[in-house]
Amino acid sequence: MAESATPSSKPDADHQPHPSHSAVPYLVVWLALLGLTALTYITGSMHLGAWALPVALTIATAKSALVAVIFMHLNESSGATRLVFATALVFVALLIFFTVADVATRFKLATPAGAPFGTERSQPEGLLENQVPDE
Amino acid sequence: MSHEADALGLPRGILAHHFSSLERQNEAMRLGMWLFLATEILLFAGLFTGYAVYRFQFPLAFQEASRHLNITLGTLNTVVLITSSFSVALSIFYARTDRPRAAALCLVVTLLFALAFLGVKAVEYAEHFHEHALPGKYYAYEAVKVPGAAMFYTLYFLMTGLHGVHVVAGMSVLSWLLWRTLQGRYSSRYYTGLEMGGLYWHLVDLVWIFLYPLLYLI
Amino acid sequence: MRLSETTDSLAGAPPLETLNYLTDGTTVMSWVNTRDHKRVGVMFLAAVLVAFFLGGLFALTLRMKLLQPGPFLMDALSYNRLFTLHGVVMIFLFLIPAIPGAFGNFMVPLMIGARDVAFPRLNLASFYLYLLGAAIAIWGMVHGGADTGWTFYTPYSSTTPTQVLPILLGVFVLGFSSILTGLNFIVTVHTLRAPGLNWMRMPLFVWGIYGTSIIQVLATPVLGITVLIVAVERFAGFGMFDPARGGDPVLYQHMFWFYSHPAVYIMVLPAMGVISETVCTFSRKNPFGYRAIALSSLGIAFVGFFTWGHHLFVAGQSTFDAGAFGLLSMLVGIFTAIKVFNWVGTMYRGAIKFTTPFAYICGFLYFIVFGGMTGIALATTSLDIHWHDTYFVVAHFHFIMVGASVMAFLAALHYWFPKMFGKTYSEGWGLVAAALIILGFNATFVPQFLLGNYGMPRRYYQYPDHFQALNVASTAGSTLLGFGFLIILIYLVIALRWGARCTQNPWGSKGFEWLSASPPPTHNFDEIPTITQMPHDYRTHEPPGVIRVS
Amino acid sequence: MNDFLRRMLFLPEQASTFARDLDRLHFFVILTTFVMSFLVGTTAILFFVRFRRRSETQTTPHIEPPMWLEALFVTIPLSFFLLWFFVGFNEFVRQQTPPADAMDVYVMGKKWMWKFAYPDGPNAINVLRVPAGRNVRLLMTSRDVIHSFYVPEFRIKKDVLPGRYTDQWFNAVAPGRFQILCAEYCGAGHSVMRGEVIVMKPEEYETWLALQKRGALASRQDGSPTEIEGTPALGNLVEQGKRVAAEKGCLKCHSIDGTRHIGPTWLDLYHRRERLTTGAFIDADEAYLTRSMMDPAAEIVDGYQPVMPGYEGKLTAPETSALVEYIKSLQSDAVRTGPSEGPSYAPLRNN
Repeated sequence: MAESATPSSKPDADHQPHPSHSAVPYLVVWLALLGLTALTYITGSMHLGAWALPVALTIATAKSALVAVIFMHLNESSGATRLVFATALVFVALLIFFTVADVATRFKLATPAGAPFGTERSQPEGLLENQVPDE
Repeated sequence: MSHEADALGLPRGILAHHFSSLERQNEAMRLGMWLFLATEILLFAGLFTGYAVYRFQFPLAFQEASRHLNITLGTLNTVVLITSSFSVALSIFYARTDRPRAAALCLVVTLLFALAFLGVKAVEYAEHFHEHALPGKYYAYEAVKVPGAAMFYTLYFLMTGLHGVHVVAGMSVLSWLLWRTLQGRYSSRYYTGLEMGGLYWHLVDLVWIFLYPLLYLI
Repeated sequence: MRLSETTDSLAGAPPLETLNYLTDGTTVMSWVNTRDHKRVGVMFLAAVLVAFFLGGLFALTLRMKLLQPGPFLMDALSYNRLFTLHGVVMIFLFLIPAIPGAFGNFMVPLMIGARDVAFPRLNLASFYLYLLGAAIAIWGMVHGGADTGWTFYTPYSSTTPTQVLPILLGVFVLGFSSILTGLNFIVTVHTLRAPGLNWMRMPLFVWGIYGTSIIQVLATPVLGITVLIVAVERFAGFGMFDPARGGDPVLYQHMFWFYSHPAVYIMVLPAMGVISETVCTFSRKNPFGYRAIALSSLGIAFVGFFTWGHHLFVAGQSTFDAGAFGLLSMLVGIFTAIKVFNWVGTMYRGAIKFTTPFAYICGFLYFIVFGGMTGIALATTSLDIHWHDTYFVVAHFHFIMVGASVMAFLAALHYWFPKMFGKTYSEGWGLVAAALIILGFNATFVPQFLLGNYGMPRRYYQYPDHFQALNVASTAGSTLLGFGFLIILIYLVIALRWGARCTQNPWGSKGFEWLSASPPPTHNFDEIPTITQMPHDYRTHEPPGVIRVS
Repeated sequence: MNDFLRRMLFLPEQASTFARDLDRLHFFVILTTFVMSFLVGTTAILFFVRFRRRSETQTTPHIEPPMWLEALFVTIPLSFFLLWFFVGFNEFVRQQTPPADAMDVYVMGKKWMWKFAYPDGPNAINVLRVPAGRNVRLLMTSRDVIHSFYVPEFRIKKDVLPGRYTDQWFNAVAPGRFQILCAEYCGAGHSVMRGEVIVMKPEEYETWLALQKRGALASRQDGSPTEIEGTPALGNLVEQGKRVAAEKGCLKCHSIDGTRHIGPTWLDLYHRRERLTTGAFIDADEAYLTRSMMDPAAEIVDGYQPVMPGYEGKLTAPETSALVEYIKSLQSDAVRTGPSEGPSYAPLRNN
């Protein structure tokens, strides 16, 4: 591009604000990830019932935090990047929270047991008593 | 106009004319990439929302259908993807420390793992086709006949499918980066391109880290 | 390449009439393959204007049909397609890209003292994605069009036999264009500000665009995945929203409005930015409450994400969600209110000159207060029950979209026309057109508020007879509105071709974009200015930035 | 005052117990809106008059608003908005919570008609009869796409969703007839998907209900068609025709209850004198009915679009004659009681 470049005397170190000197953290994270995978596999096959989801999600969050912070260098990123990531997560949480909250707090007849039921494209299965009669 | 690219002995065109320094430009690239990753996160968020809603509506169907997925293959794929993520991280590390050959080797390993991931996924898909455990109107899986099971498979295919598309996209990005690495474009002075590709690949991994428990484990 | 030429020419004594971005390369390729944010901006401007006139034509045809309560002029299916196209074209092809794509691209780098946006190639790509998306959508329109409305509600959109697929695909691609634009602006603002230009000195238009960009980046992907799912549902029968398979059509609405409510702010935040700039210039006054206006842009961008559920009050959403969203919706109004009061405050003790852009500012102020407050009224849960899906919503929506966004777009077009093209337009005709538009706008949409009160649902091809009088009034108004736009088109084209050459800063503005020549040279600044003041500091006559002495 | 404002704002009459309360809030909100936009607009104009530009080189002082003023800018609108919200939400919760003593009516939306059914009572198309002064809960669902049940005079509206139920209750204050509109876009017939609520005096309603039940029982004894799949229907020609009409999709465009739809209604169609688009009049006899099935575009009844596909080759001869018989059977001198001249009811569920 520009031919009229003037030499710069800036030291090279400027371009690497955070040189990392060792691959050990990556190795540790990798091992930790494998460990956590094993853990989630074990807890997953224990059929924990109501606890299965929170446990699995907690482990997944821990794993993704490791990936984001170490592998993706969030620990050495600028504030703006961290903010971007955090904001995205906040909005994901919002989307999921309000949508599920809607489904969870609808009036109880909204989707009676036996749904899916009666639309033009599939004939009703398991109709309730007092269901709107068909022609 | 001060221009550092030549002074640093970097290939032409690395530093664009409107940036005052390479450092600034790298920061811009990194921020841009993270913003792009944020859009990817929200893209998947739509499907996760769908998952959350239908799991709430059909808890038993989801548990039942989830148990019929091949958990061994799922776990294998998790390990494969985590390892590939690790090797990408290593690749960037080697590029940063001026070891381009090691960096390239790591990328090759990553690509192989990515292929393995797709292979395993293909095996799983073939199994589903065989069992007619297919989404929506094609659902005719004998083993799970609970209302809502079809929805589980719809979500399963949409989520893994979209993720698969990202794996393929990531592979092409990484192949290109591999080529550039072999050309010796990345060194301690400039490795941003590789870093961006790496970030993308880590995101693919990140999404899978959530897909794995949600689809296979509960 | 171009850059080296200009730098070379700067080496000697600069000629009086240096090359500007318009004259620097006149081949088609120099436009098609440009990296210059200003050229991309101009191309966006041309494209969105075409879209606007197309959409306007659709709107006028619709209003003509509505003169009669019964079948008239076209059949129901054509009518349904036409309002869908009106919506899709106006929203996705005009309102969303209009101010950010055209004026944002042009002005943001100039305002922050940068030579270009952070990723010029991505910027050009964003324009081509826009064209691609538009082409796909228009292809779909020509081959039958969709009859779903721009909201694409399932299961109607997944079952209707019309050409929904290409339109969905077009919207998907347009979404990407929008994301790239937004992403570019955020990075540009973060990394390319001139020395001395800290966040609290940034022009308010840039704040507006910055807030918009956040929404574009974070909301648009959700729309992308949503239309993608509908598309998959249509051609492959996956059934994610299909009630026959236990799917929940309301889930679609949640996901759709998670984008589309913030999208309203994509359309209106840049408009607010424009008003913030112009009101200062024409009042010759520093912004009253700069900090409040700037931060309320972020506030709107943020809170705008919490309020989507107020579109679902009667859609079968739970009472809990309705309450939560109703309460949160009240907060958005506050940020707009802060802005409005501060704009009016800016005029206090100013030196106001009544020009065409100022006429649009006045229109804007009135429309945004009325449109905004009817919006809050609509978000008042129980009132929404009667108004929902009636012409009241249509009127409110158009008050914000036309009354605010288009007014601001026109203000921007007139305000920056000399900056962009170096020409002056006819002030007299400008005021005539402005008067016609403001009058016609009121005549079009005030009757629609009343129609909504009266109980006329939207998207009605035929309507009960007692709605006719108000419909006729509205159609009459829309004709005036149409004439107004036509006049603008004519005198701007004339100005472009034969208009007098203007000075560098014809308004005497202290906005930073006027620091460069009008029209600006390709590289914007010979030397990046160091900003020494807030924007619009009219205490003195000094320019707001000084050239750095190196 | 209430009535004056209502008329000024073009609000329809207040026919349910919600209407008056809602309108009161409405007036408050709209008047505030008017006052606010008027104030802002006038202030801008006043400032323009007072602070005109006097010279082209004029400078202005730098003014920053004091903190208290910004606080005022926030708190004044916020307090209004919050007031609206709390009053409005209170009313909203009332509207969303049907009282325990409400009588149920089942509503089904379908392209493009409303069907109403009373628990173990009659069912009806497009006409909902309710007693005045009694709480009525509508339990609603849709057969195809989303519709929305809207009665402007009652100030009620609720989307009718396929695949699940929504509910809406109201209490109509006095006898009268009110239009039901579909407020959620649902396709070509969206704007003509209209019905009617007939609010009856409670005692008239009871009489009507009793009559309906008796009539329903009688029609049930006529014998219903056999439901064994694959065997030809055993019912008479009329029953067969009814089935054919449903299977071939005739009823998507032709109503059987007198309402105007995409095509002419079948009710009382036989021997009706119809004006064609050509201006000529015809007698809708068996021959015309058959012709218009085979080649519909040839003779279009005035006011309708030539949208019907030809059924030549798609209907067998027995099917055609069954359809004609069915149309002939649709005469409106069936059961009709109450003050309405509205359409009669389709018979009770029989499949």
